[in-house]
Amino acid sequence: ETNLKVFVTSQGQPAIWRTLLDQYEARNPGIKVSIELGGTTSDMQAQYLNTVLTAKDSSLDVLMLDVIRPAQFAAAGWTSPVASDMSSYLRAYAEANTIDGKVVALPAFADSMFLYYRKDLLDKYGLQPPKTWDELADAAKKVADGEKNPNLQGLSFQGKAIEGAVCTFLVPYWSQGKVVTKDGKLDFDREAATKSLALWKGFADSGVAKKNIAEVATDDTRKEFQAGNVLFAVNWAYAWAMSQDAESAVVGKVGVARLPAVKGGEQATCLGGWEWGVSAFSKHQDEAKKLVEYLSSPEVSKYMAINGSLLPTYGKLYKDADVTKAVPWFADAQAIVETAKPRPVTPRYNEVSEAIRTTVNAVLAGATTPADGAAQIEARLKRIIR
Amino acid sequence: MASVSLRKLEKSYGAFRVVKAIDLEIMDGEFVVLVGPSGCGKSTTLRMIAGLERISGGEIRIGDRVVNDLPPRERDIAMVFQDYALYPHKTVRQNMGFSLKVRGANAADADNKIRDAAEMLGITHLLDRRPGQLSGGQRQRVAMGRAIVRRPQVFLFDEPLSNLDAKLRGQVRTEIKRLHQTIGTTIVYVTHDQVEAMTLADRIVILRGGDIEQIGTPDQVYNHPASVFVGGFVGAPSMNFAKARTTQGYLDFADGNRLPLAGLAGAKLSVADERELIVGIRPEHFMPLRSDVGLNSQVQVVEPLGSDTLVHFAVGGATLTARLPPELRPKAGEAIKLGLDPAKIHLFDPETERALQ
Amino acid sequence: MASVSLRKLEKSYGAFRVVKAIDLEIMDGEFVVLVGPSGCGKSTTLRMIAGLERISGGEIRIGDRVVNDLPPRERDIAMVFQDYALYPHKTVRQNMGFSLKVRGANAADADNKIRDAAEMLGITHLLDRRPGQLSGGQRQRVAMGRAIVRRPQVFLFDEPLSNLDAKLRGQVRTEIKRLHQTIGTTIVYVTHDQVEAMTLADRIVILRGGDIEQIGTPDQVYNHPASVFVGGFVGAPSMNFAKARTTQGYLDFADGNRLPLAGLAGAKLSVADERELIVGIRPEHFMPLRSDVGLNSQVQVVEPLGSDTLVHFAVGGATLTARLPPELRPKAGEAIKLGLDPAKIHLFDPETERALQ
Amino acid sequence: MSTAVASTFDQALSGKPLRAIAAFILIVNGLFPALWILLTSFKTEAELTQKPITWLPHAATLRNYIQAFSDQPLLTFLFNSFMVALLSTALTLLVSVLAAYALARLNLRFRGLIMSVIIAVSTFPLVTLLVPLFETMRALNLLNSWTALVLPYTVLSLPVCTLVLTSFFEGIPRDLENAAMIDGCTRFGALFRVVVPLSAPGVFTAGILAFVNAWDEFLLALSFNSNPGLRTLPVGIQLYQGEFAFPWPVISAALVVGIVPVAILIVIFQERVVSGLTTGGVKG
Amino acid sequence: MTTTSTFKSEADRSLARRRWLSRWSDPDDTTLAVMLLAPAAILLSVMIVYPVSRLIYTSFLDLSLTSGLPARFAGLANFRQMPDDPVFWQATWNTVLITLITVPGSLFVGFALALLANLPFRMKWPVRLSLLIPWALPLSFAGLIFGWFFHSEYGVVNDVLNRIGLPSVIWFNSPRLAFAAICLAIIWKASSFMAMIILAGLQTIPRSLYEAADVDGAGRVRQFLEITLPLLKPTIVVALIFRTITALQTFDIPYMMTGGGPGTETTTLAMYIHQNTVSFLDLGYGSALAVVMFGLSMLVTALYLRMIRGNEAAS
Ligand SMILES: Nc1ncnc2c1ncn2[C@@H]1O[C@H](COP(=O)(O)OP(=O)(O)OP(=O)(O)O)[C@@H](O)[C@H]1O
Ligand SMILES: Nc1ncnc2c1ncn2[C@@H]1O[C@H](COP(=O)(O)OP(=O)(O)OP(=O)(O)O)[C@@H](O)[C@H]1O
Ligand SMILES: [Mg+2]
Ligand SMILES: [Mg+2]
Repeated sequence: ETNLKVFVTSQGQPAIWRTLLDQYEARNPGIKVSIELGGTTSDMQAQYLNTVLTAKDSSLDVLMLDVIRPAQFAAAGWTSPVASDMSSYLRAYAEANTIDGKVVALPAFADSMFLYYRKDLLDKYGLQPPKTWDELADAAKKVADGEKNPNLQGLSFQGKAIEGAVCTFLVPYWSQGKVVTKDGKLDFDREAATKSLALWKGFADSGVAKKNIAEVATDDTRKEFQAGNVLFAVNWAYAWAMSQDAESAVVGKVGVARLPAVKGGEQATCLGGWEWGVSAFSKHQDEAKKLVEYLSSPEVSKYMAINGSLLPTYGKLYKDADVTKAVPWFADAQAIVETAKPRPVTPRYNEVSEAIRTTVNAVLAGATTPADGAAQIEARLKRIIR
Repeated sequence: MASVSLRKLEKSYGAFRVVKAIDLEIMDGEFVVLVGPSGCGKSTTLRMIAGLERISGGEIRIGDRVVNDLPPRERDIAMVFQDYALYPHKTVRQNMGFSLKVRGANAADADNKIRDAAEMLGITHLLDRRPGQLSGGQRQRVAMGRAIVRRPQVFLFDEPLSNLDAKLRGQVRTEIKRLHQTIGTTIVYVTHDQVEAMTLADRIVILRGGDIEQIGTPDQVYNHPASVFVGGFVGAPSMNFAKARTTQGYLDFADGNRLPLAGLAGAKLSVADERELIVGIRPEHFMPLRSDVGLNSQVQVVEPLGSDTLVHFAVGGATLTARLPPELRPKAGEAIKLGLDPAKIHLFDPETERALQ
Repeated sequence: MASVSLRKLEKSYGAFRVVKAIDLEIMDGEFVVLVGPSGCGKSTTLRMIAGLERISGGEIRIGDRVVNDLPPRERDIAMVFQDYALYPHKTVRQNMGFSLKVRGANAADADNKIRDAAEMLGITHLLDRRPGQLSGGQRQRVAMGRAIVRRPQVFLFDEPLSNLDAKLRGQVRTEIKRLHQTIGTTIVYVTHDQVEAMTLADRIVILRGGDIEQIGTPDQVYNHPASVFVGGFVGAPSMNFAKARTTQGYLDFADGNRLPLAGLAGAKLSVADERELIVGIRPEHFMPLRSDVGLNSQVQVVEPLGSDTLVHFAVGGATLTARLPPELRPKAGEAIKLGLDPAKIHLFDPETERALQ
Repeated sequence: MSTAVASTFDQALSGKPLRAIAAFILIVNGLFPALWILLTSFKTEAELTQKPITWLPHAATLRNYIQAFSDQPLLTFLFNSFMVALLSTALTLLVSVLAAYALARLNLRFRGLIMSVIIAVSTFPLVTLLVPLFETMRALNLLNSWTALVLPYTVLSLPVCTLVLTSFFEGIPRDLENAAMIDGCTRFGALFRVVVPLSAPGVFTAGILAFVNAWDEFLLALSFNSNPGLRTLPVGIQLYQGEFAFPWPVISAALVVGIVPVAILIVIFQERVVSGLTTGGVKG
Repeated sequence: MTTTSTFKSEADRSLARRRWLSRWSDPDDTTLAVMLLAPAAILLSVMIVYPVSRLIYTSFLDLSLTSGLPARFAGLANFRQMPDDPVFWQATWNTVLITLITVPGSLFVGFALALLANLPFRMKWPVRLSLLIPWALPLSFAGLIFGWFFHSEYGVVNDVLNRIGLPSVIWFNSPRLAFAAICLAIIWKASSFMAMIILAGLQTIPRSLYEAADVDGAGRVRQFLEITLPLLKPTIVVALIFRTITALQTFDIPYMMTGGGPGTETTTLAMYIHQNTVSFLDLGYGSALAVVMFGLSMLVTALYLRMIRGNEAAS
């Protein structure tokens, strides 16, 4: 009998995973799977996994990882590659999990950044969801002028030095058709970066966003939006369900759309989600790989979409009747998720992230100018990605 | 220098009244000695005068100020604490100099005063030690020194010499007396030593359970004790007491011993009176066989002190002690006849225990 | 019960020798009193016997065990500390019962012992208080009580009664004596009180600066002091000393006073000897005008003690003190003639300061 | 005149107004954040984003508490934290009392060196020791047990407790200990029956330090005890967060539940342990 | 004859047993010292010696887990890298500054609190509780709560400012204000530690010494300077040592309040170490930084210990 231990984030709805694992156990006699719950935030899990894996501990077999981590874990030699065909997954996940041609992890569920908007207010002023940031600013002004509600913000996004700020930076950057790395090499465009930073700073300065946007973290955006104080909000998928629950002030008034583009650019968004990896220190490599394949399978993805409201990692599932019946808004989500881009895939992603998020925060706080900020990011990235 | 007056001064700990509304006027420059049994409230009284103990009632005046609510440092007093209360982290010199330093005295001047006091107390060689490195008596002398370097309005001494040997005690006592005579500061002094009380005091105050039992000059207190308590308390060895009856011009003791009433100290007892009495006789007033007035008894215990011999014997159911010359050494069990001067006998009322006039 | 013997016992603090190779054999059941000036090493000696102070040299035996390296609790001693050392967090009862409890005594039994000791010391009503709520004398009695509830092999008492009044001290002294007589425990006792030393001791040990100056029975020590130091130290008021010369059968003082040599105490001085001497006279050996051998002088200070009168006067450049009956009250400045029994005069060699045989 | 002024001033300093002001400052300073958490724990999440902010909850609700207990096994967290903290406090006190006694009373030749080593131990940041400590615990086969936390917490608090106790023991008159030894105690007996009770404020302080150190610690608890049944409160409370969401009201409720036992403990101990101390033991 | 000899040998045996027992219960000073220090020594070496030596060893390795390369001995390379690392300087400077501000700050505040708490209140426990609660509030939550207090919109600090007619301040937009807020939070949290230790020290000073000083004419200030301070000195030094060490290790409060921002303006050395080891997995460099921090702490400790020893030499 083989005992496998799966590390799952507490936030990943372990109870539902458990039902799937029971099913797996039933199908594979001789395999017992137990769940080890990690902390709820990505940071806390990394904290724990880093300790355990640096110590080469073999107690965990399968790991649930934030989408930004597979590259780092693979480089550290903490995960074993899995042989798999990635073509049926959403393209971005194939990219995020393939390092140097090797598949190091398989997608568990998807996520991405959306533009949440107040359908009721846009309707009231006869506006469409904006396609560009300029449109968004105009719309915000119009609504603000009309509503005369000092508490109503035009736009809320993440300016605090958290992971979300990396996406904040990347979204307009990408929208200008630029990338951060190409074939593992740095390919940084300082001008686009300056523009991206200036865009956000401009929102703060012009009053579309709050003055204290540098203080805003993901959940602040969600809370304020949910309290009815925000017209447009940049946020992950989790905000949807919460915006529709009993405490929310905006039930039925919320729409989701793709994030706008910079003028002349294309709409882009940031990819989130979680992956399944096999611990390199697992004593049951083959069994673990098999389990991972199962957990990443369309069957499981669909089950989780229906029962756990988790975005599927397979494009086709977004149109699946069972899924759209259970979570109708997924139909709108597909287009968005499909255009999502993974954040730079590099083993030193944490350093990249650190360089970007602190600078975004500093620019929004007014401690640095967008141009200086862009230069700083470039300088630091040059040292990280050679 | 200042007078100290206590008016209806009270102190209670919870329901326990330690000092019971005492009245005491101490004149400017007077040397008052407080005596009384252990626990009678002597230290408490001193501490109230010093301002260390909140008073529960009454009034304290120093000079013409009511000081009830004044903190100790504004009362301008110096005090020797019964438990010394030396500063453990300061040297002897610093301990003694602290009050001067605090009052901003000139350093050289302070040093002189410390040196003088240390010399007087024989602790000059200890000036740089800390209290932890001193013997008990040395600590006490430092505590004493700390008080006398100052020239306060009032000195409060709480058994300042109890840990010193007789010789040193005699010396320091003389010095204190001289100090008092030169600077004339008011002094309130607690002691258990009879010699200190008798030689130093202008007046002695006898406390008993928080009450004043008698106030008087040493002479008054010794020779005219107001009560059995005072008689028994002042003087060492203590005054002897025995019950007796007056009958037909005699004092009759239960065991048949009798003394003629005539000549008894201020005895305003008429021969006809027939009453119970307490008779008080000081040990030093017994004389071996030299008077026709005498008591017959048997020696119980003999204690040779060198300078004297104490002989204990029973009369009228009580054990009496006689202080006899050292060369007399009767044996226990021997019969003894002791004379005494009738004029030296004290008489007390058996009920009130107060002296009969 | 056990003997205690100190052999070449030494104690130094750094370079400072506090106890200098003393030898002392205390017999089983003996009551030895240590006296000596403040700081001479009495407490240190007791503490070494107790095992509280590491000894710097020599040997201590209790019974027939060398206890040099034995911890205090295995020496089976009880001690009263000069500074009391009461446990501030325990009540009086717990303080007294602690040693019994530690040694696993039966609770009821312990309670009886505590009650007995408390009664003897008059602190029964204080049993539930803590040391902080007691007067100085009460604390001292608790410290005493803590020692005597036990029946150890040796009692060590360090000035156990110094904070008590004369009356109480007399009572407790008697109790200690009785205790010693009943249970016969060996006792080493430090005191400054002459009466305690004289009445309690089987032998008195006089320490001086870490050395033993004399060991002897109270009688020996008092009547045959081995040195000027002992003569001056034992007895209160102290023995008087004056320089004199022997000339032609007389003792000549510098101021012309002279005493006939004949009859002088054990005087093996031949009439022909002409030498310097120190003459020692105890205050109580002066008699007013009743002897033909006498000294003429002038009264300097008079101290009436009630039981006696102390008269200070000058002879041969020294100030002498006479203890006279209380009814004598000469005035300062008066001429005075005092007689004395030549047999009571002590003679010392002026160089060695030791008694002449 | 000047003395009169001085004495008025003095009375002001010793009298009731000062005490009232002092109490006010102390309580506001100390309790305000805790109070804020308490108030928050009765608010709804929406109320937190109201402007201007509210102090008292508009519609006080116990929902957060219900949620705190139902979402996570809060009692288990509490119990684990409590046991781990209690055990490590006991162990810390025992070990540091012994060590402190040695440092305070024995004339050790290498006293300075020993002190330095003890202090040095606490100067390494915990993060950097995490992995090797994990390996140590694994080697000792202690992972996922109370012991896995009790031991490191003890080590964590040991230096500060030892030094605090050392400075206290130095202040206890030696004669009290001497008296105990005469009364029949061994040195250990004297230590535990006299020195320790007399240093009650110090021992209490050291105990609180150790307890709180253990009560608060997060990193080791997170890494060494991954078994949910062994989670301690600080780790447990983090579980109320979502990946992004930070539900202040529920977390506040959990925090309140976490602080209350400590508060009760403190109150009990301070009344029992610290009050009994009085002076009057020795002359000096 | 026989009976006496048995008796004797029995006595001997019991004596021997007593001796053996007494060796354990009443050992000489050296043995006793060893016995007393042994538990601490064992615990410390098991729990600390191995980890610390691992740490020091690692600091000489080129060991970055993200590089995918095996560990390699690198000599002092990690240390040589520091001078060129601007974040290192910034973090070190911030750490030193935090130490310099919050150690005296918490000492003063803590001392004041302790003195206040030592006043004779009728009810002691509320005072005691308010002194202890800050200490009992987990560090990371203290950081969160203070971060929240200083929040420009929902923070109670700005609310109070508004109420007294002052404008809101965006605390975390300004490096200086953010730094000030952090220091305030640290002082708040740490002063309760100080106050606790000092209060305990205050309680052991015999009242009689104040009485004596009072009689000697010393006012409250004088008593404080001449009695309280000198007698508290050992306690204060202990508190200072540990406060300084913890200040040098400041992590949670800035981590939770500002995350080191804006930029790296409020990053501390401990945060940087944490970042390098836990986040960047550059174990070599992280360990080297830790060693530097350890050096810094030891330096400070040595200074303090000299203070203590100087004190001892004087007595
Ligand atoms: N720690 C120490 N360092 C240096 N000298 C000390 C120390 N402790 C005591 N002494 C000195 O040792 C001497 C003997 O002290 P001890 O306590 O034995 O005196 P004592 O005879 O009991 O005096 P007293 O009658 O005053 O109590 C004293 O002179 C004292 O100053
Ligand atoms: N804090 C307290 N609580 C209750 N009773 C107390 C307290 N302090 C002192 N007492 C009691 O008050 C009485 C008077 O004490 P005080 O110290 O004045 O006595 P004293 O006359 O100085 O005695 P001694 O000669 O023994 O020093 C004593 O019976 C003592 O037990
Ligand atoms: Mg008294
Ligand atoms: Mg002594």
